[in-house]
Amino acid sequence: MKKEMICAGFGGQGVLTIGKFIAQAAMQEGKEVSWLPSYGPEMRGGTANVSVVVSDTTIASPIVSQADILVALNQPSLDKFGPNVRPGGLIIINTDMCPHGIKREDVVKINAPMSEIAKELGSLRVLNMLAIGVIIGTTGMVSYETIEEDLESFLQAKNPDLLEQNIAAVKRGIMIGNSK
Amino acid sequence: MKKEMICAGFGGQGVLTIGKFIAQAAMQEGKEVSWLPSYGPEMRGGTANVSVVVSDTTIASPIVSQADILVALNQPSLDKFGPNVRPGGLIIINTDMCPHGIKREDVVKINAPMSEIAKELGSLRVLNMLAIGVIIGTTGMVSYETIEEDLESFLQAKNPDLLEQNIAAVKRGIMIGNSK
Amino acid sequence: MSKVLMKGNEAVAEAAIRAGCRLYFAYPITPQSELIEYMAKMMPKVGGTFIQAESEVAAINMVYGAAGAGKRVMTSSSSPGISLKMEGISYCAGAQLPAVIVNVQRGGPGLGDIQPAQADYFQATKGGGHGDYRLIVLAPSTVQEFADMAADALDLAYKYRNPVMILSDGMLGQMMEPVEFRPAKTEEEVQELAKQHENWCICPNEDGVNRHHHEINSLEIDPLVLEKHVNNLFVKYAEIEQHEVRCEEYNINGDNEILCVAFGTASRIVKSAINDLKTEGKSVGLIRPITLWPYPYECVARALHKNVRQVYVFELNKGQMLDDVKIAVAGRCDVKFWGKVGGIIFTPGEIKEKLLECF
Amino acid sequence: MSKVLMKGNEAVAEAAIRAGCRLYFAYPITPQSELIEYMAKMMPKVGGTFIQAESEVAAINMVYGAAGAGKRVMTSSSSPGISLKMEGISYCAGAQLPAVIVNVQRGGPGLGDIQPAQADYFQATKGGGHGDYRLIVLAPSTVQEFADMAADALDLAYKYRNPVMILSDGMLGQMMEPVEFRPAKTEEEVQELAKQHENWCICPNEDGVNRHHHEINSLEIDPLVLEKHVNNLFVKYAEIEQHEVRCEEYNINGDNEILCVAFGTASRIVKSAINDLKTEGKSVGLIRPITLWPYPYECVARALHKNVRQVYVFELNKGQMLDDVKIAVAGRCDVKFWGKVGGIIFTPGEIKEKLLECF
Amino acid sequence: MPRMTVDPTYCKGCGLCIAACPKKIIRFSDNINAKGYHYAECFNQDSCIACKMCYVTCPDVAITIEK
Amino acid sequence: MPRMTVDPTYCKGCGLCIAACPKKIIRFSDNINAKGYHYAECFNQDSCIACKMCYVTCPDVAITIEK
Amino acid sequence: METIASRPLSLTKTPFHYCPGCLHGVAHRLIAEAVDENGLRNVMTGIAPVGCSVFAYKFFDFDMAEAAHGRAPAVATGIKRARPEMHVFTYQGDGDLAAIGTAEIIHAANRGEHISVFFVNNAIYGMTGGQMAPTTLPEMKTTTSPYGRKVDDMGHPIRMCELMATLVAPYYIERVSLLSPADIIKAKKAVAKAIKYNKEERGFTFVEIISTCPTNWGIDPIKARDWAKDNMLPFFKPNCFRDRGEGVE
Amino acid sequence: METIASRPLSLTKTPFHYCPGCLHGVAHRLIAEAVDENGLRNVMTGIAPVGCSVFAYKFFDFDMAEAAHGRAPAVATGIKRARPEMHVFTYQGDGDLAAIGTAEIIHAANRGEHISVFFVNNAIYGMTGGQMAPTTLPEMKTTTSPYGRKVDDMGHPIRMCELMATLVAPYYIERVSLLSPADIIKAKKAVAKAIKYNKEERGFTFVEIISTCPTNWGIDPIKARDWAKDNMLPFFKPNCFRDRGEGVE
Ligand SMILES: Cc1ncc(C[n+]2csc(CCOP(=O)(O)OP(=O)(O)O)c2C)c(N)n1
Ligand SMILES: Cc1ncc(C[n+]2csc(CCOP(=O)(O)OP(=O)(O)O)c2C)c(N)n1
Ligand code: SF4
Ligand code: SF4
Ligand code: SF4
Ligand code: SF4
Ligand code: SF4
Ligand code: SF4
Ligand SMILES: [Mg+2]
Ligand SMILES: [Mg+2]
Repeated sequence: MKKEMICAGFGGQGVLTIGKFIAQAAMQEGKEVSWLPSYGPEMRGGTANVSVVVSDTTIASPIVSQADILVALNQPSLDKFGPNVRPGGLIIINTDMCPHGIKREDVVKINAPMSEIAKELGSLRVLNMLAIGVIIGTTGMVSYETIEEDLESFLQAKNPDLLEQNIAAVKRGIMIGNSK
Repeated sequence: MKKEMICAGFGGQGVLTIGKFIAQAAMQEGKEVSWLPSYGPEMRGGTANVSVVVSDTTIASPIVSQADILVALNQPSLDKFGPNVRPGGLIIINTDMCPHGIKREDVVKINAPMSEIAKELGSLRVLNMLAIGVIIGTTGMVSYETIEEDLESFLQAKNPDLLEQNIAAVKRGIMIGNSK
Repeated sequence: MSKVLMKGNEAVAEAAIRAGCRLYFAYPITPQSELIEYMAKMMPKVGGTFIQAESEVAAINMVYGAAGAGKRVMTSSSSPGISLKMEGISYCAGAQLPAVIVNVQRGGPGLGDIQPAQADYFQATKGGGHGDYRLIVLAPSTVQEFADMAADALDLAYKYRNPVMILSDGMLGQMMEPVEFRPAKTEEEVQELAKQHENWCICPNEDGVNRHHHEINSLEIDPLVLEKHVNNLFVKYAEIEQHEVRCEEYNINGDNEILCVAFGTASRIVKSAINDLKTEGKSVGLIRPITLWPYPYECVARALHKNVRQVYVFELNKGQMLDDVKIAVAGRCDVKFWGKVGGIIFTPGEIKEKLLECF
Repeated sequence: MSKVLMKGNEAVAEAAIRAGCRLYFAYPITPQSELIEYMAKMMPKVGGTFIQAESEVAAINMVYGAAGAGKRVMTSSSSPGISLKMEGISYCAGAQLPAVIVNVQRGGPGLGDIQPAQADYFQATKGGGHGDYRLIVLAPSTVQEFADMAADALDLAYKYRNPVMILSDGMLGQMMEPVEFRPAKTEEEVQELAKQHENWCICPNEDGVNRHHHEINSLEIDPLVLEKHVNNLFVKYAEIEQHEVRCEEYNINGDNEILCVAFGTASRIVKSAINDLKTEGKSVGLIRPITLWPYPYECVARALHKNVRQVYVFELNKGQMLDDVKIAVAGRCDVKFWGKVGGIIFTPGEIKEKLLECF
Repeated sequence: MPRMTVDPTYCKGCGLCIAACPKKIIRFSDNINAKGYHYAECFNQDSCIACKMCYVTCPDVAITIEK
Repeated sequence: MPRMTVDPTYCKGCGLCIAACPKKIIRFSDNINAKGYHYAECFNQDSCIACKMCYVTCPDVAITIEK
Repeated sequence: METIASRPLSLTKTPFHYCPGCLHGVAHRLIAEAVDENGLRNVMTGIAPVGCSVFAYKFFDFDMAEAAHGRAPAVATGIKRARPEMHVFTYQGDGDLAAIGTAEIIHAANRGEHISVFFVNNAIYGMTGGQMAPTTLPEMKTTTSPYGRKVDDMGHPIRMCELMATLVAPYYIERVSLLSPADIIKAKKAVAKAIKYNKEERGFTFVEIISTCPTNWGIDPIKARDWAKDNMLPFFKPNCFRDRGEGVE
Repeated sequence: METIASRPLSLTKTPFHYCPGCLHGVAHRLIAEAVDENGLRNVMTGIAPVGCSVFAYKFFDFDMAEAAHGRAPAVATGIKRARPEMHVFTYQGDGDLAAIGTAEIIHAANRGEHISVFFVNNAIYGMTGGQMAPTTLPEMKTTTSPYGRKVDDMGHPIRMCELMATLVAPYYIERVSLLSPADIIKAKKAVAKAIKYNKEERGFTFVEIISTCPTNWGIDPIKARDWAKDNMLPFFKPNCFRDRGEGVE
């Protein structure tokens, strides 16, 4: 098994964290993983993306040129990485920020108004957790339990009040993922 | 024709100038020349020496490892470079500063109390001009006329008063050279 | 210890601290700043010293001092900052000081950009500074290896009293991979390490009257003495060449039709391409030099099995290690080069394409 | 013009001024200080600028500025000072600036000594600074050539908008030989030279409204742009490699049993030994690379006549150009090396002895 | 009558002009520009006194004042 | 009785001690040392008052004062 | 209708790449206006530093050079000496000028180079992500002083104007800030004076500009100004340290 | 008989390689005596600069390091931080400290490193043969200011004590001279104080020592002292700029 994923969006949307949680969980589940962020010019703003590879065997290249999974949180990201998804691959699209979608029929597309849903769940900040939910709901790349565990130990230290909200977001994401 | 010469002595004795005048004159007389000084640590004191090569043809190496001529103005210089004189070569020795001389029978030696003679001529400063005289008196490497000309144009600019004294020293040196 | 997911920049810092590094001097620069930031956070916790120096020049000279005092010390920077350290590195080499320098390479020349590159190979391996000297140069290709090399570099530096450079790049610095750390040295072990060097380093003279007069110095104004000193350095270098060459052989066997040579980040991409070609029944081998100096000339030569009809060097530069491969191959086979520059990392697909052209 | 007897350090300065160099920035160091002192004396006389910079780092960056303003400019130093310029040189290369740098090499590493050496060959030819770039490197072997190269370096630097290094050493800097200077450029010619560069350099905008916006810069934050930029640099370098390779063949012929390769000061000594052996009926040839980059690989290869059974490289270092000779020879012949270090110059006798061992 | 206009290609929605305006006639637009910022706009040109405080504070030189 | 001695291996004949001595009892020796310098010497130990001025000025730390 | 305030000609059309509310943009505008007002656009050249303002060469619409980190004063020296007919300024951050470039700024000032230096002090390394600068305040947290700047260990913030004022050559040294419209108007005067003196070849002019870095301080642009007013200005007091044109020594 | 003055133990037996009458030797002796008197010889280490005193590592009889030109304060920082139990000083010339090493000295001082700096100012580059130093006086001729130092072009001499005194951290800053026995006795007190404060870990101490270079000034040692008295002291005034131990700020 080897899964190559790209998560991309605006700077503040937390795409690096999406990748980190998936990679972390996969590692705990005994997989080989790599996490490679784009790092912009030595200043603020712009877009961000991260390449994550999860594999049963040693990962040679951490660079994802043909992705199995793309999480696109905004239109520029979808435009840029959409064409690099393998035929038969999966694209998770935040329709709120991707008004034009993408014209590809050879891939599975999950469209969801993720920004709206995140706001409903309490804050745009949980957008990334929602995305994680969608990813695991669709691909089963990692188990919900591992994510929950990591979220707990992560937020316990930093901000326990937010735990519930985040868990809810992951769960909601899983539902979206499962439903398609 | 190719002549390789080393002039050596204490820092203030003007050995570099001896070499420079000989090389300069030889160049004016149409020869190929090179002048290579020792340059000491980045500070004062100690000994100085210069290697001069005069040749009819291109000079490959300016380094004199086997000298035709050695001008030794003090004992350490004589000790250091004496053994490097070619058999049949010439050693000009300032006996005032070389109390122990050198034990070599396969070379021509010119012994003269050069410091004393220089003082007689008015100043220890003309020691180098005296040495130049001895060199040309013995070897005829360059002509007296060229040296005189150079001395004139050199001192004219710097210190015309000293010209006479210097010329006298060169002449006296030539006499010493010729006499041996 | 179990694995943790960590950035290369942080992993190498953590590993250095565990290996007993208690002094770190550096100046910020992308893409290595997480390294300095990690040190800023952790050094106070282990009673170590962290100084953000006023410049890279100052940093390497602080390293010179601390290494001269016999303590485990490290600095890091990225390409332009490393250039500024050239005089200091030459001094460390001349004075035989165990300095460890990490270069998280970015695109050059000049200010260039901040993306990963391998364009400082020449500088690292062929004396970017003046004079005859050598750095031991280690080239990691994974975060795990990057971390392990922190300890190895410190050990080698002290074993040979020679500066060691870890030549990584922005990709290795920025990416996260699982790392398993070696156990941390205890405070006593760290103290013990410093003691071992008190026969040459700057340290209190505990014998009272039998004072020692240790000198940390690279000046030998008498050419005969300097000659002897440099010759001694090269006796040491010969010893290092004999004992410390490291390289990885990947899919090397008698069937290889192409022999690739690549190091660090580039080698990972090449491996992907090789795996891919294998499934298509094509045999390509890879030599991955781990020590860039001493260079594994013999490994490359040995891997030139009879079926090899092309040697292919891939680097994230314009062909720098290429020189060393040519020296190793010595005309026995054609040597090709392909690379990308400016901070762009080639893809497995591109490498595969290049390799397919040779079949 | 008739010949004058002059020190290399002074001759190169005089020649540079005659060739239109009107700005010079440097920091004192032995054995190049006569160069800076000559400039201090003469620049005011020609209305030029002399600044003793606060450091070598400042000096090379002043050069960056002045070259960016399209004017003929030079700096000089000796080994440790040259190391400090590495970042700046990489910037000049990246920004394509016509800087001329003279290195009057001394013994290293570190503070080393102040006697002649050739131990900065690697640094000069293989990117002592970071990133993919090349300097044009000229290696004089006589004072005459040293002086001529000042003009050549300035011309080449502007022709290709690339930094040029003259790699000399303490012997060439300190020795006197007869020099014949090329005629000095007139003030109008000097003005004219600067005008030629006003299409890219920093200069007043005389067109009034049609302002120009010239940028002197080595930063390209977009990797695709930087890639293109570096590739363009290498197109230029390929052109230089095609047109500017220079080397001297000395006693090269079909009889040669040994082929020597040596540059600069070392080559003079080797020539003496070759002359000597000739009188003994032994045929030894010498390739003297004049451009160290672009390196005369083909000249070396071509000189490998059938009788040659040994290639012998002599350098005043531990074997740096040796790498390039090995690449040129590509296994067609055994390559030996012998050198002296620490500022000691080998003698013709020593070279002869080494050569005789091969007969 | 004075007129203050914000060029959305420059505005980054920092709000400094809003704080600076003595007449409090600047607000964030509901629209976003290409970079995703809610840019500033004057919602009451009539009250503008052309004091230029907004122009003076604007770090992105996005503002033009006419009179 | 005070005693001032100059160690010829250190003395470079700079003359600073001669200038410093209030009793003017230091002079250059007729002898030269290994480096060729006429080193300093005290020619009248009896007058020495051990004021140490010579020691204080000597840049080559060539002087010893005993009492 | 007449335009009474809009982008000065000496700025290109390229939008600044700075973070929202970053005052580098204000400093740029002040310089551009002064260049326009002095009619120097055809003979002006600026040196961009390494720092957030590294792209200044894209923003000013006249000839520009990008210098190595800290070396802008040396580059400016080279240009000014090569082309005395040009007018030259450097634009530098606090890391660039007061850390790695300490020697270059002091010696350019000491030589009295005929250049202007605009020194933007935001008490932090903006570009590289918020490391400690020489001007970082005591106890201030940055990514390389995560427990606050401990002055005993990491040193005190350096006051560059005061330090420069010990040198004989500089002609004009002033510290201003950009923390309110009124401050900006004062700053404008200082910047304009420096450029005017530059035009008149009076000598070395130095303007320190107290600024903010909302991003790395982790607060919004308005709070950043307040923080700077409360914390930076008491230590970095706005003041004219020297103005030979007006007899201030 | 009792020896009341002779070579201090902290000097090796190696004769200095300085020119006759060069006052570097006096400065060495003062430091050696202070180290002896404070009983620090077993825990003392000095950093030699690049300059005429480059061989200082041969002359002091305790552990020594030789630093790259100008970098002695950085090397000292490294040593002191690595071995806080050692006491560290640098010995630097005016080229070393005030030109190439400007950044290093200022930042070591600003961090308040617990080291002593002995700064020997002879207004010239001695070792390399008499080039202009940052401290060379106006109109003074050197090999790189052959027509005299023109202050408009080459800058004014830099007064390092005054410059250092703008920093908060330094504990003790004093300028002394070696131009007469009385001056030397005063200098001795300053050197001894710096070493004592060093022993007591009070902080950064800085002693500027006005010296001579008979060789490169081209005059004999006695005239050199007179020249320095007449020309250097009026500009480089001996003074205690700060002594926190005695309340001098
Ligand atoms: C030689 C070198 N060292 C370090 C860097 C990395 N670097 C880029 S900008 C910067 C600091 C910028 O801070 P400052 O000068 O305060 O400017 P700001 O970004 O705050 O405006 C550093 C350290 C570099 N590019 N080159
Ligand atoms: C990087 C570097 N630049 C230059 C030199 C050459 N150099 C040696 S000593 C010296 C100047 C010494 O002057 P100063 O510090 O005043 O000491 P002094 O000799 O006067 O005591 C210089 C420039 C060097 N060794 N290294
Ligand atoms: S010009 Fe003055 S009143 Fe008008 S919008 Fe701007 S700040 Fe408000
Ligand atoms: S100050 Fe400028 S950038 Fe900020 S909101 Fe107002 S117009 Fe926009
Ligand atoms: S101790 Fe005093 S009196 Fe005696 S010799 Fe020395 S200076 Fe003269
Ligand atoms: S002061 Fe010292 S070195 Fe000078 S003459 Fe007197 S004893 Fe000799
Ligand atoms: S990081 Fe700070 S200084 Fe840089 S652009 Fe952003 S706010 Fe401005
Ligand atoms: S050159 Fe000057 S400073 Fe150096 S030892 Fe001689 S007199 Fe002293
Ligand atoms: Mg800043
Ligand atoms: Mg000095």
